[in-house]
Amino acid sequence: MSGNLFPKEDAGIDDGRNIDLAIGTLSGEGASQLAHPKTQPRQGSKALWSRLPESSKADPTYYDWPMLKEPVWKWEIPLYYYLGGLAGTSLALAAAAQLNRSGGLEDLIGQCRWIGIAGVTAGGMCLIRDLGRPSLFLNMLRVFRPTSPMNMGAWILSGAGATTFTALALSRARGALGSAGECSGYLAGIFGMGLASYTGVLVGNSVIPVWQESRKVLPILFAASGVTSTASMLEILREDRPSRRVTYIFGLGGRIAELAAIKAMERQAGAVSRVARPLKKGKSGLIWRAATIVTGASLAMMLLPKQTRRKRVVSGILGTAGSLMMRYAINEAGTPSAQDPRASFYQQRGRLAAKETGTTE
Amino acid sequence: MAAGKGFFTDTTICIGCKACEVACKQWNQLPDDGFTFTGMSYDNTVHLGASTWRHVAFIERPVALSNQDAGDFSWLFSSDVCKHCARAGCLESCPTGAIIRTEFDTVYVQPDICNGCGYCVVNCPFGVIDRREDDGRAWKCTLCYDRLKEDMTPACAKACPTESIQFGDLDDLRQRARNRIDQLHEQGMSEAYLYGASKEDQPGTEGLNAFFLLLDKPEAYNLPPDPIVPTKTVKDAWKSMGLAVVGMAVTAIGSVLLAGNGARR
Amino acid sequence: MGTSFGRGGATTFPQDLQNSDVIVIEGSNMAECHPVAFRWVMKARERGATIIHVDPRFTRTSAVANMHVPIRAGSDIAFLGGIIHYIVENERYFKEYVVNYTNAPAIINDEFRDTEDLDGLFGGWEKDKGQYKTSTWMYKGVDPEAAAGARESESGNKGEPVQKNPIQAEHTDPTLQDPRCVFQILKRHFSRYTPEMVEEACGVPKDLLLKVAETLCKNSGPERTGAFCYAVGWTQHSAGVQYIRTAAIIQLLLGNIGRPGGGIMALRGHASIQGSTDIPTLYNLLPGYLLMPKAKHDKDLETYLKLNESPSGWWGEFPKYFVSLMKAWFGDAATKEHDWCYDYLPTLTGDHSHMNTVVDMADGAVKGYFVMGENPVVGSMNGPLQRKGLRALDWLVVRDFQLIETAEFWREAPEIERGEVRSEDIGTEVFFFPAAAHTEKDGSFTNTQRLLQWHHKAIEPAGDSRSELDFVFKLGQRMKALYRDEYDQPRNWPIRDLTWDYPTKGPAQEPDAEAVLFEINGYTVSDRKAVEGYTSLKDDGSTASGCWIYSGCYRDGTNQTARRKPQGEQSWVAPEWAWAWPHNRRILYNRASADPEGKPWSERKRLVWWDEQKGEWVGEDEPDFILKRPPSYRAVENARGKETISGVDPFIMQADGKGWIYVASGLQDGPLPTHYEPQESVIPNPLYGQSCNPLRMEWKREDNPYHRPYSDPRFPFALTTYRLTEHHTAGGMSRWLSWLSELQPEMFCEISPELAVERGLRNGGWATIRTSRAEIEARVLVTNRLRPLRIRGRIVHQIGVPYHWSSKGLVRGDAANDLISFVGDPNVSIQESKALTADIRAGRRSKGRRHVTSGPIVPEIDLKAEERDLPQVRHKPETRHGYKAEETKEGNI
Amino acid sequence: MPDHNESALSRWPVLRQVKNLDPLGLSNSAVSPRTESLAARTKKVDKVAASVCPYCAVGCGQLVYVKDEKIIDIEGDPASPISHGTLCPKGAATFQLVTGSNRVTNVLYRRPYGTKWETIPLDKAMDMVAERVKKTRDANWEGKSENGEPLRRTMAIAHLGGATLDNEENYLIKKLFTGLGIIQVENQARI
Repeated sequence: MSGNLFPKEDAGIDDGRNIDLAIGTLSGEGASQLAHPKTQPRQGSKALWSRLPESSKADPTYYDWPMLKEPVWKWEIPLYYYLGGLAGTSLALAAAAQLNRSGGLEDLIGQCRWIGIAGVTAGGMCLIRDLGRPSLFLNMLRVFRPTSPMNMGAWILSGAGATTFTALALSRARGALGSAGECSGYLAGIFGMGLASYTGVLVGNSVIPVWQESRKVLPILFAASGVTSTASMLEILREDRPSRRVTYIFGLGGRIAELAAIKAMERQAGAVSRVARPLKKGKSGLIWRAATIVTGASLAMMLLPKQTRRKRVVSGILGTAGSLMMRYAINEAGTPSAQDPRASFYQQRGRLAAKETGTTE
Repeated sequence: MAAGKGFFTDTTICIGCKACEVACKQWNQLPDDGFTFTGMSYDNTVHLGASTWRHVAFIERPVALSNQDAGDFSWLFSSDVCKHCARAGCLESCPTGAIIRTEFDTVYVQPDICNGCGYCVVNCPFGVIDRREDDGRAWKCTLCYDRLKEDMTPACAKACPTESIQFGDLDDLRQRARNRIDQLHEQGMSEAYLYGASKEDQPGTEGLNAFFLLLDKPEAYNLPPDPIVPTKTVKDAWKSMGLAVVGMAVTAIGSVLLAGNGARR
Repeated sequence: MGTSFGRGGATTFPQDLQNSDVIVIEGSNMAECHPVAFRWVMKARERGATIIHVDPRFTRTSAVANMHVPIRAGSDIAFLGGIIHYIVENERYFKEYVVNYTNAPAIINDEFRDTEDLDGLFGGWEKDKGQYKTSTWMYKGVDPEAAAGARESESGNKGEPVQKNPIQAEHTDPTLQDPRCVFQILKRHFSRYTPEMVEEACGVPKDLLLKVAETLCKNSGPERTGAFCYAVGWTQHSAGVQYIRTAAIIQLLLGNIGRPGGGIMALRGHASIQGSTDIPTLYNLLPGYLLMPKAKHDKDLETYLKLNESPSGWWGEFPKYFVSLMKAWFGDAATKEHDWCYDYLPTLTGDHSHMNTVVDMADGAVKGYFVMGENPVVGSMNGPLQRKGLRALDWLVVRDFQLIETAEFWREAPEIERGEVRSEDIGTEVFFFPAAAHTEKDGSFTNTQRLLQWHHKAIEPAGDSRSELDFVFKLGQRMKALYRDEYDQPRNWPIRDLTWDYPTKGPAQEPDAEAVLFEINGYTVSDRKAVEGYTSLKDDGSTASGCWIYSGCYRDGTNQTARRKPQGEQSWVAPEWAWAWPHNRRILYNRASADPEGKPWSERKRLVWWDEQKGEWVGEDEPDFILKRPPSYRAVENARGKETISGVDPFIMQADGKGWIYVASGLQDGPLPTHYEPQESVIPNPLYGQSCNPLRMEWKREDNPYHRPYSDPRFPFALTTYRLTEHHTAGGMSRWLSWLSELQPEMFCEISPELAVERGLRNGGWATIRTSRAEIEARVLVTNRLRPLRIRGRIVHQIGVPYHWSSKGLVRGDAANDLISFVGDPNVSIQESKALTADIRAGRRSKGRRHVTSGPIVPEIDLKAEERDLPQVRHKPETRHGYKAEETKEGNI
Repeated sequence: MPDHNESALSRWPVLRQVKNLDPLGLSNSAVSPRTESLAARTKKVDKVAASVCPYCAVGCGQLVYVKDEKIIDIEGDPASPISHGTLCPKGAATFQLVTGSNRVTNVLYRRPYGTKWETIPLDKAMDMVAERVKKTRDANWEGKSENGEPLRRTMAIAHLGGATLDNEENYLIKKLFTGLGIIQVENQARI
């Protein structure tokens, strides 16, 4: 077409409605929905169905089209899971270290709080970045809605941020202020534990089959991974003896727990094999397996006889990588899981059958 | 609070004309969803989404309908819409309060509040609500909240030429639906059943404000056979979280104490 | 419809379908093309009625019907003939109705020869002329010469005089036993339409036919009624009118006309297509189905009136309507002395219908062309030939909303894309005028049920957009101004005297549409008061009326078409909603809803009945009868005009007041419907030696090549075209709308899985469809909704192609009508686009070749090897450039 | 109903949750002022024009809502006995048909052998068309046939269109063109 000359150029932004505003008015509920000329809606890559378009009698789907919507979350969200886990666990460790006044852990406490505040800030930025309307991020604190793990998370994140900031600000203070700082530190620890584990609830509180089926393990996995993350970070950052010992025990526990949780999750999600498919196949399956291996390797590094700085750093890097990859894999697994209608159908049919036969999960 | 309002979509009298889709787009002034030929019978919009709030499914099947003399074949149509669940996953998961329950017992997304976190998207067991990427916010059927406020019928139900989409007070609709089922069963259409008409029918959502009369398995219509609102099962996760927190605390304190003791030793 | 019952309009209205006990939808995909009218079918189904859909494809209509009958496209007469066979053989007809209200008892001329006798031809075939001499078809005892061609309300009369004489049977046999009576002739005529034969011809299993026939019979009689719905699936055939006739015969036999839940519902595709026939933008008619004068016969007013006025029946009023029309058009100039300006009217010399115009255009005889609100390049057959015609014009005026394909034929077309034609070489001057939408003008549409509904202007048209009313009005003003100095020449007198003084209003000084409607309604000349209805019209020049059948639409000086009393506040007939012609009657011939004594046939099916006390007809609908004529009235000797209508003659527009099972006069191709194959068919006619309609209109031209009449090895499949709910005809009102375009975004074709395997086609992939006219590409939709039919032991595959797309708009695709040749029905010159042959291959088209510009698409085969059947030589429909079939090889490329 | 003058803070849903005893925040505490004042746009209009669907011949009733001389909505007319307020997809899209930005609103002219459109004023275009009609008519007038039969016509001008037009428009077309001696007047009924 040689130039769309005559349909008026001024009237012609192609917004999917194509209304000449001199003749008609756009004021409906969806009129403010922005639609740019060439962007297709999400899942707009409508796949061409190349088989006979006929539904099967025994195992029907709707042209294999996803029954659910894919998660919208991109890399910022798994990164936030990691950062939240790291920050939260660090705050928890800092609070725990506060208990051991004679352990020479002041530096560790400080560092943990700095990791905490950095993680909370960076994590928060990730969250905002991922929003469709970042300028409205404050709306997260508009209501207090306990049914929404994300809303709870927003309060937890804010709480963790506020208390950590206070604790850091008052870390050198004495007297009442010092106690307040101390107090804030403990509170930050509590918020931190929430921060490190609520994301598991957040992910489990969804209809994506692989996430929903794993909801019992996810908080534990995320908490364990948080422990691994913090330990790994400290392994990389710190060399002082007291820290090393704390980190070692903490890291060992975290890694063992994480690996156990990974296995538990595979089992749980695998109750209906179709549901667990994203953990086995495809990009998410690959990352998931890689995460397991890397975390395992990091554990192995720790168990090697002579612990050197280099080994610790390697173990820390592996632990961090494993933790990041695990979260990335889980986020990534949401997409194929949502895309596969049979995952939901089989999951739910299994549930119905179980209900019928009286066996509970 | 006014009486609960909803839709009863009787797919046995749907003729697949898509008037509901267009009437919805017209009233709400939504953009198109892309011009893509899908090869999926006569369905080229495929699913509900941010810009498609009514969607007609076309199901060709190698099975005859019991009231029809047309060989081993039938073609089903069904106009899908947001179900406005009694327990709504999107509503309960919405962190901003953008999603609310209205005085008509419907679920409404306030476009001035939504910040596009995308959490509702993974909390809808029907895959209804979606975020439009170029807009950034989540959108779905409002059950014409603006029209309900003026005591008007929602655009889709008003347009529906055969009254396959019926709008009204929920109690009344449910009664109508039950009568219809009885009538169809009497006529020998044993395959007809109600989907989501009550809490008993669908405990996972505690019943739908927009429910359906279907002729095949829900899966054939791309509907879940046993949807559960995540918040109904999330207790498990909160419990685990408690466990995790305890475990974490024990590990942290343990590490600190063990390390401290070790250091002194 | 006109020939069977007297008026060319649907006999009923959609709301009445809810009263039906059985509804047969055939030749229409009603749920898809008329969803809101289909609402009433669904209501009937909910009340327990049986819905039967007869269609080559399993469509959205079939999906909700109780029965789907897959049929080979183009074999409907054979199928319906099978039903007639069943009704007659099993004596299932509604005897009292048939004897009293139809011409079944009439005795026919002894010389009449049926297709039974002549293997597919009726008696009177004139080989040299290629047409019938219809005199032998006449009623016995009626002078065949004097009645040698009754008034036909449709077009295509090939030149026989059209005198209207008493076409009333002189002899009848109420026992229906006389071998020469219509009933026995009918019985004989359809004797070969046995279930076995139907199976062979239509591919419909015997049992299914019997089931349909039995369902129909079961649901007729005094207590029950059934309705037929059809659309262009019937009319767009080379025997289109006879398709409808076959259904009319069934409905008359079953006593389903004029009764609630009965009738024949014509479903039309455009907002005012009925209106554009009533007030015709058709060459052969004047408003109100008055005929245009014919050069050869209507030499002067006297002859014209004589040939048109019927001594019996309603057409006896003809002069009143004609004189009133002339008064409306030429005002004071129309006086008795000047023969009411009769000699201002141009005359016809043959068929001047659309297809002939286009052919003349391609041959350079037409210089200027107005196209208003249509897109013939996409919507008419053989698009390449249409474009060839446009290229040969001096000037073209297109009025539409946006630049449709017809407006841009010089810029965007397959032959331009292929480089075969260059814009620089096209000499046509093109004017594009933006049209005002219906929301931007006042006016009335006449819908499919003959209902005139007024739409009010909501806003002023933007920019230069104007209504057609404004355009034509101002063009008329300019013409008057341009000719002012040449009024001395008689040929300019019509322009001088044309009444053209409509009041104007609004910022654009647009003419007042109500003033035009007022003129259509008619008024008394002396005081310019609106007349009450057509019964008030006079032949003495004291009244004027632009369209007599619409007279009454401005009764009492108020716009009746704008009445909008809500449906909840009146009866289901809703007589106070808008205004229906004639005389606000909703169900035509509703006198037939009562028995001969004037009592309802049954309580359940009552509509109009005789009220002895009031001495008039009463009921839920406006009686379509002379209000105060009792059932007992019989015409006296020498009665004339409407005095001949007896109390038991429900079909008042027919000369004999009866429903015509047998059309003694008025049709070109036979008094009874006969199954002929389409111009291009997959099989030879299984019923007769004569394969195609011998009177079909052919254009044998280089630029309009035909396939073999049957079994053309190059084109082994049957093809049918159709519409979808989501688009509107040629797409001018849908392809530019995103909300509709997204629903059906691309041109596709539908084929069965079996054909897909045979030709290696994949669902969603591409296919090239080919005829000798063009090759187009389309996406493939493989579906069991299209079933291969088993016909005469072989498998016949059908290809379904919607025709909405073309090269412009938001969604595009090849135009299906490019595939189709010019062939027409002999009675009304409507194109045949619902059944032809084609080939289909996997993959995209090479480059969209069109025969007109690219030369032969497939290797020519020697068509002489299998000569087309009758007619072998005949004069083609006469135009000014009348040519013979065999002499038009010069049709240049 | 909370009054609209309350402060931003008192509109903070968390505080309203406390006030409304709405611990889960699922009922109306989270309602925004926009939502509270939401109303159907057809509530306040300048004019509602009764109309008829322009697509097929079923003739469904439509209501055209006008505000500030612009169309804001078109939907089915519940009063219509034919359609009871319903519409098919095409009818439901009428708003987009009549307000679409694809509509051309000026007269376009393509000169012979030209390769592009030009815009010209409406009046000038009308004059040009009228001149061409006259010229073509005069040059191609047929008074009598070879056999001396009266013809009184021109075969060089033809018309197509009418099925989508109003009766009044068809009437004027038929009247004017018959007056001019143009007989080839046709419409979609034949197609």
